[in-house]
Amino acid sequence: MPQMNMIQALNSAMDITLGRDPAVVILGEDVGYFGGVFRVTDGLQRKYGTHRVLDTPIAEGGIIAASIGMAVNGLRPVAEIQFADYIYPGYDQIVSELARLRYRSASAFAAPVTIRTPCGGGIRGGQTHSQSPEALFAHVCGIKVVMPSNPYDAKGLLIAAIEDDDPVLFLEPKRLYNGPFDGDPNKPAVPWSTHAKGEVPDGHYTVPIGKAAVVREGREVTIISYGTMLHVAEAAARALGLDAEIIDVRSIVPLDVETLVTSVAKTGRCLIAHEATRFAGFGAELVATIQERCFWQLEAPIERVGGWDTPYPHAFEWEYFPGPQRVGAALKRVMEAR
Amino acid sequence: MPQMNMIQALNSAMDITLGRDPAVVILGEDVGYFGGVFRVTDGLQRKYGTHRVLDTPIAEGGIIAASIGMAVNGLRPVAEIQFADYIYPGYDQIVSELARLRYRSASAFAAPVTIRTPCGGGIRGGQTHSQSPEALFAHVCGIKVVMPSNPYDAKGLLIAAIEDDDPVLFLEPKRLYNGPFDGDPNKPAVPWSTHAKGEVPDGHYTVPIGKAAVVREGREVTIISYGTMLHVAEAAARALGLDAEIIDVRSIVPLDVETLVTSVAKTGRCLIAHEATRFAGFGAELVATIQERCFWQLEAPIERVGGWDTPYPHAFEWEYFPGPQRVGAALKRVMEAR
Amino acid sequence: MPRPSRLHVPHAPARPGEAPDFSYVRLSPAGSVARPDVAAAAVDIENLAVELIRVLDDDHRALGPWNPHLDVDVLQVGLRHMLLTRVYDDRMLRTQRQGKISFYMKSTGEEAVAVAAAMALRPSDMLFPSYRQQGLQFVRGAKLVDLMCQLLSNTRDMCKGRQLPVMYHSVPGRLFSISGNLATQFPQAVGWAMAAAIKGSDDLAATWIGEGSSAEADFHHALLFASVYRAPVLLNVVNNQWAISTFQGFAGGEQRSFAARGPGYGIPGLRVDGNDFLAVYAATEWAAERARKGAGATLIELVTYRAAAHSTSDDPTRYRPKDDAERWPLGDPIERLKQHLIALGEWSEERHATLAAELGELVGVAWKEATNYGTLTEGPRLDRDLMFEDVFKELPRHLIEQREQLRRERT
Amino acid sequence: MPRPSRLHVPHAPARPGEAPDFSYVRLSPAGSVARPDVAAAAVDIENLAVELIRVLDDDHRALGPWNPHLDVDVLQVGLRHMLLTRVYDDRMLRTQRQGKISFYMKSTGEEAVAVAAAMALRPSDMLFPSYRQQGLQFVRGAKLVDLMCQLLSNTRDMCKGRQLPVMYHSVPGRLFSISGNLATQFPQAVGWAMAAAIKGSDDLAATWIGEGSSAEADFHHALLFASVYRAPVLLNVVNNQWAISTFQGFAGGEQRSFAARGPGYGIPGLRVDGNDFLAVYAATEWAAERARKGAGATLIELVTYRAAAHSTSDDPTRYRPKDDAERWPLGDPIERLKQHLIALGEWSEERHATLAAELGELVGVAWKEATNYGTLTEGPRLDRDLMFEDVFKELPRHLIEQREQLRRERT
Ligand SMILES: Cc1ncc(C[n+]2csc(CCOP(=O)(O)OP(=O)(O)O)c2C)c(N)n1
Ligand SMILES: Cc1ncc(C[n+]2csc(CCOP(=O)(O)OP(=O)(O)O)c2C)c(N)n1
Ligand SMILES: [Mg+2]
Ligand SMILES: [Mg+2]
Repeated sequence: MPQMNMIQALNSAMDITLGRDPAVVILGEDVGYFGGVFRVTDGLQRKYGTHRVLDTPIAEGGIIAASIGMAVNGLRPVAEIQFADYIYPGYDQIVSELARLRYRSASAFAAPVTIRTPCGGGIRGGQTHSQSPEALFAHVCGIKVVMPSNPYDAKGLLIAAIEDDDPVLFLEPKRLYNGPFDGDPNKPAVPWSTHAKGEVPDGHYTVPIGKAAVVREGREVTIISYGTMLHVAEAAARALGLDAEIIDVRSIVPLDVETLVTSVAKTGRCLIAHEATRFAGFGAELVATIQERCFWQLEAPIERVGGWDTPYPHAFEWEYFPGPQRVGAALKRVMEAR
Repeated sequence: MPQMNMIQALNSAMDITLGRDPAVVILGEDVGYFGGVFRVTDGLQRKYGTHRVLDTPIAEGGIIAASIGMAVNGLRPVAEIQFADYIYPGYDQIVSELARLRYRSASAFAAPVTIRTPCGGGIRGGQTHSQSPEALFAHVCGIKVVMPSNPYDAKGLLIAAIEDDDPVLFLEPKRLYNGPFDGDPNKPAVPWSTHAKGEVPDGHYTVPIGKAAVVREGREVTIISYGTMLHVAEAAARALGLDAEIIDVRSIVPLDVETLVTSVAKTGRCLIAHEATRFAGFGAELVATIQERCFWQLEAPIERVGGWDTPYPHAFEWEYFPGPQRVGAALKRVMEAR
Repeated sequence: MPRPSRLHVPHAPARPGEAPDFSYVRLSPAGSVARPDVAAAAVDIENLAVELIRVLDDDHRALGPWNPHLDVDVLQVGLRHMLLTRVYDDRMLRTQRQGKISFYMKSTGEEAVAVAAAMALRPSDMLFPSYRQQGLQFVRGAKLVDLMCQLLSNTRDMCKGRQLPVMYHSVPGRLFSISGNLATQFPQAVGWAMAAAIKGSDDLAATWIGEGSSAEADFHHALLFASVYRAPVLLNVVNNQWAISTFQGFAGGEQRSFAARGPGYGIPGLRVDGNDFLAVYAATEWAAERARKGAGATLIELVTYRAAAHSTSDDPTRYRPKDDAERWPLGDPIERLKQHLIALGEWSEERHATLAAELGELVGVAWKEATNYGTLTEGPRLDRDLMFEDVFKELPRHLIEQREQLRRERT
Repeated sequence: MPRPSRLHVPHAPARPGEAPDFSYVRLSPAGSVARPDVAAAAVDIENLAVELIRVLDDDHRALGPWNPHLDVDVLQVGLRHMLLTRVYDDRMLRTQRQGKISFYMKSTGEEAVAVAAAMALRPSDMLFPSYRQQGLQFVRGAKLVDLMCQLLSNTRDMCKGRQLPVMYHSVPGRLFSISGNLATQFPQAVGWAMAAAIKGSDDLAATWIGEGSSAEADFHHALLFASVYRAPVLLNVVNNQWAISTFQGFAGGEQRSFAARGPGYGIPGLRVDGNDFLAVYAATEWAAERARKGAGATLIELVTYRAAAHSTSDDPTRYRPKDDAERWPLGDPIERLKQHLIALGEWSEERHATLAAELGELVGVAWKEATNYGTLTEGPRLDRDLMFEDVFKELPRHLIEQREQLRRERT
């Protein structure tokens, strides 16, 4: 099977959907001639032309609004927002329009728009190139939210998102574009070619939205995470020699509650890790859901690890990032509590 | 002491701050000549002139941005967003600018802006005049978020917000403007004059931001709520004859964790109620925080009651609204669980 | 001592108790404005954003190059649609006052803006209205009963109870779902038009926004995207002078016309007498032809007056003179078309009265039928399970669970 | 078979491998544009948004009514600031390449835009820049070491490590904190100016935005609020032809100039040769006088060219001809002012070389000092506790707890 990094996998997903369905169009800032600042749309304009892979004005609100209108007219726009930190000028069109159009019109109209955007830190991007805003969309009814943690899922989920008749926010953990990351910035970079999920079929396949993945089975503790933090948590558990069950949420909305609950009911202990700011982050929803459904099986308080409740500071990237130490300490707490 | 409804109390807070501090200015759509669609700024332009109580263009993003600039130039703007549902065009300026200006400039610049906006349902406003978006701001670092549940707190918190050197989002549960509400729309309306907290001093006073209020002491269960739902939950507990400890969160950010935790540690049972959509709502953060700190004292899963995970539908207002039945059923569950 | 404020604050020309003052409205004589070729460069026709395109003069004659020379039966259809709009509005307001519906918004005085435009377009063109163009619905063949069921949020409500009254839509009528969030439809219409162009179709999109709402970001995005991609779209600003209590000066109308925003983006701006059926028709026709030729978008300002309250929640006597509407210099659109037809010898006061009675009857019958399907307070109600549908195309598990929970709650 | 797309898609005039093509840039001869009274009505001076205000001609003479007639020493100060900007930019780029700082953005070719404008304003005027006007910092007296410490996020960083490099600010210099979010400063500057007017002060605000960023909603809000309240503000659009890889046609520059957006809001638009120190100075002076007179805002488009990469993360040879910058018809701002001074007999190549060496020395010494306070990789580091400060004015309890947790983590 071909080896792909996440950028190539995403590119392949768009290439395939552009090729199969003339309704698919790509649009966004610098996505056309240049192929995107992270090169995710590289070569697509050359292959599919300037009318299907469109450069746009720098107006995220306009990009989302135009995408909605295009979708209502039968296209399947895939809009790129250059950084998740810059999605807020489009927030109104997403929250008030994209997410609610089907509902308010009783399915007379719908807008199958996919919004791709790189998120997360770890690349020295400072407070405006590092955010993980999933919680700000998870609370909004009517838009699906996914985040892959590896090239295989990235391609399969992106194809699923583009083919989905509901709008999907597709968050790409940019720290993982070129390789998995265990949370230690001092180690040499590891490429996806060394990782099983770096094997990605050339052709069409989907990874279903709404299903979490049990990445590793285990009996002692359930670790629930997604995106970059999945790898960090995995490494932390390994370092502590824990027999952890590790779950990649993948789909934030809809959430695969059953997979999470089955696991925690089994292990009795649970740690939740995400990179976003902790307070009112998506981890809170995960904790709340699990304590509601697994209260009697829980042997220790659910631990929640996240970024601090501050913006993501340029100079303190690794102090902010919930790295192996923060995760490890929380894992110890959850294992020791009794 | 004078009787005031919440509208009068808010009006009085602005009147007093306008009178005391020439830096205070009011701005927003229809707030000037007309006095606001809910009449909250009634009479203020007549008293303080068109240059301190300003009508604005219909551009929430522009209103927030202009307020930031004014604040940087030494004013204390109090911006009204006509409905919380219409705050999203200003979301970027709030999230990316207002909330982070002090941080990014290491306090060289700051913008003490207060944003007032009516929220919540129960007035047949449908999906675009009923939202409770507190969770979408609670996750954002650098802006305080408060919601009063009565005229006394409304005035005291609004004065505190305007005098605060940090930005504050001030959410006004519009269903409570004219009177407390126990969740039963079929009962005759009750005016604030019948409620102890309808007694409001004429002059200057503050209610501190960051402090929850124990509205009723009790031993059997802790009910944590805010805004309209505080009254609904109170009524539901009364109907069940429970000796409930009832806490009005009031300040969502910063959150008075100590008051909440002290209570739950005592009662061992907890119900959380808000009107907003449940999934990834602020209730999740409350659950997560309490289970972390009170795990060993909890005798039952924390119950969480909210609006459904749908937009707020016009025809099903009372089926959507988390009324006494939904709260009552949850209260029974939390009391019976063992 | 603080120096006095140097801020400029616009003010309304007249407030309650004062005499109406419309001296600020720049008029042009009917027939006086040249009609350029539809392919003219935007820079060469900037005068159209300043002058006022008018066809009907004070003697009810149709004059000048913008006269669309419509057949009499077209004029009569237009009059009928406008009158139906007014009758419907008046009647629905009454039902709201009687507590049968929760809310209503009239378009009184602005009927030509919607009716003439829709008649000048093709049925395959897609319309993205705001909440004040109910005339579009009638031209596009909406059934009165269907509209009323929406107002009633009843068992036949096209929106299944989700939307406030007047937030209609129609798939066969190609009328996009109306949003309670101002201005959002403006750039969406541009996106729709971009897609039409990408597909190589001849269809265009038309959209309407209030002058107050043009202050929103969406207005700028719409003009910009329309300009960059030369999208086949008609961008209509309905300048009815008021945004609830706020005078149009606060939306930037004090310095320049709203049409004048277009040329800055390379888009022609037409300033049109919005109460002149023929002028609205002609301007729309011109812009549609331009768009279909591939010459891109047109910004059309319809100068009109919101003769009624903003909505049933509003009382305009609190912020403007009581008799403001009557003094509006551009008159009433229905009266003006009626008089034109009478002047042509193709209409009479009697026929008008008969038509009004007939339409009143139609509306009354439809209302009776509609209320059979339930009202806010009585009769059959929508199945509350519907609340959980259409959040997503398929019901996800958490909403199935919540539906079950609600069922338990109410039994 | 699907019909071919009718969408118009702008394209860059030349891509890698093609010859540079600047035929699209509309030029006016130096000295040819009339200079109206500062109180002129916006509608009467719309030509200024089409023509190009230029003072320096190809023979390095200063011509025409916009010549600000500056004293030689003012010109020499301007030259020095511009040269310092360039020397600083070049040197800081190198430090980034050496891994000493994480990121950098040069303003090469655009030095006049910032330096001339800042010199034409009063020290009490408030500036709201984007990330590409470092020249403002020098005019406003910033110390090299302070700027460098910001780039290094070191122990003397004015931003306490929170911001990416180049996101400076200065309270005494009245330079607002630069935001990584494009365009947001534009309407904030208008708010600041509104407050100045409310306070009755003579101060004004000036703000800068890239032509690409002018597509954002904030641009519209700024123009609208400035128009409605006649705020004393200078709204500068720096049209350097590129937004990363995207040609200005995608920001709407294909149809009209960016200056042309102003008149639609009743705001004068000036299109100015941004590489002509004298023209930028004169236009700024005109607009400032206008604002102080109470006549409101001016939109100024500075026509220039981004001669270097967008940032250290960018490689422009992937999307434009290698020699594009050299062929830019408006030349280089430093070279042009230098030649003008030489033509006046007030400067020489030798003096220029000496100045360049002197500035290089200054920058080198400052860099040495700055690195003593720490670099990204070495030396003293900021106290990590600082991460929790300034989220709020006072540290709330949850941040105190998190600070403690971090302390435990790292011990
Ligand atoms: C984003 C947003 N902001 C505010 C409102 C509240 N609102 C509803 S209608 C209205 C006035 C609109 O005026 P205008 O655009 O002139 O339209 P008109 O009512 O005159 O037809 C306002 C402020 C809203 N619905 N949406
Ligand atoms: C809201 C927002 N969207 C996107 C970006 C990413 N971005 C940074 S610079 C840039 C290009 C800006 O171009 P322009 O405004 O022309 O300024 P220039 O770089 O040419 O000075 C983009 C797209 C951003 N920083 N903020
Ligand atoms: Mg209006
Ligand atoms: Mg640029």
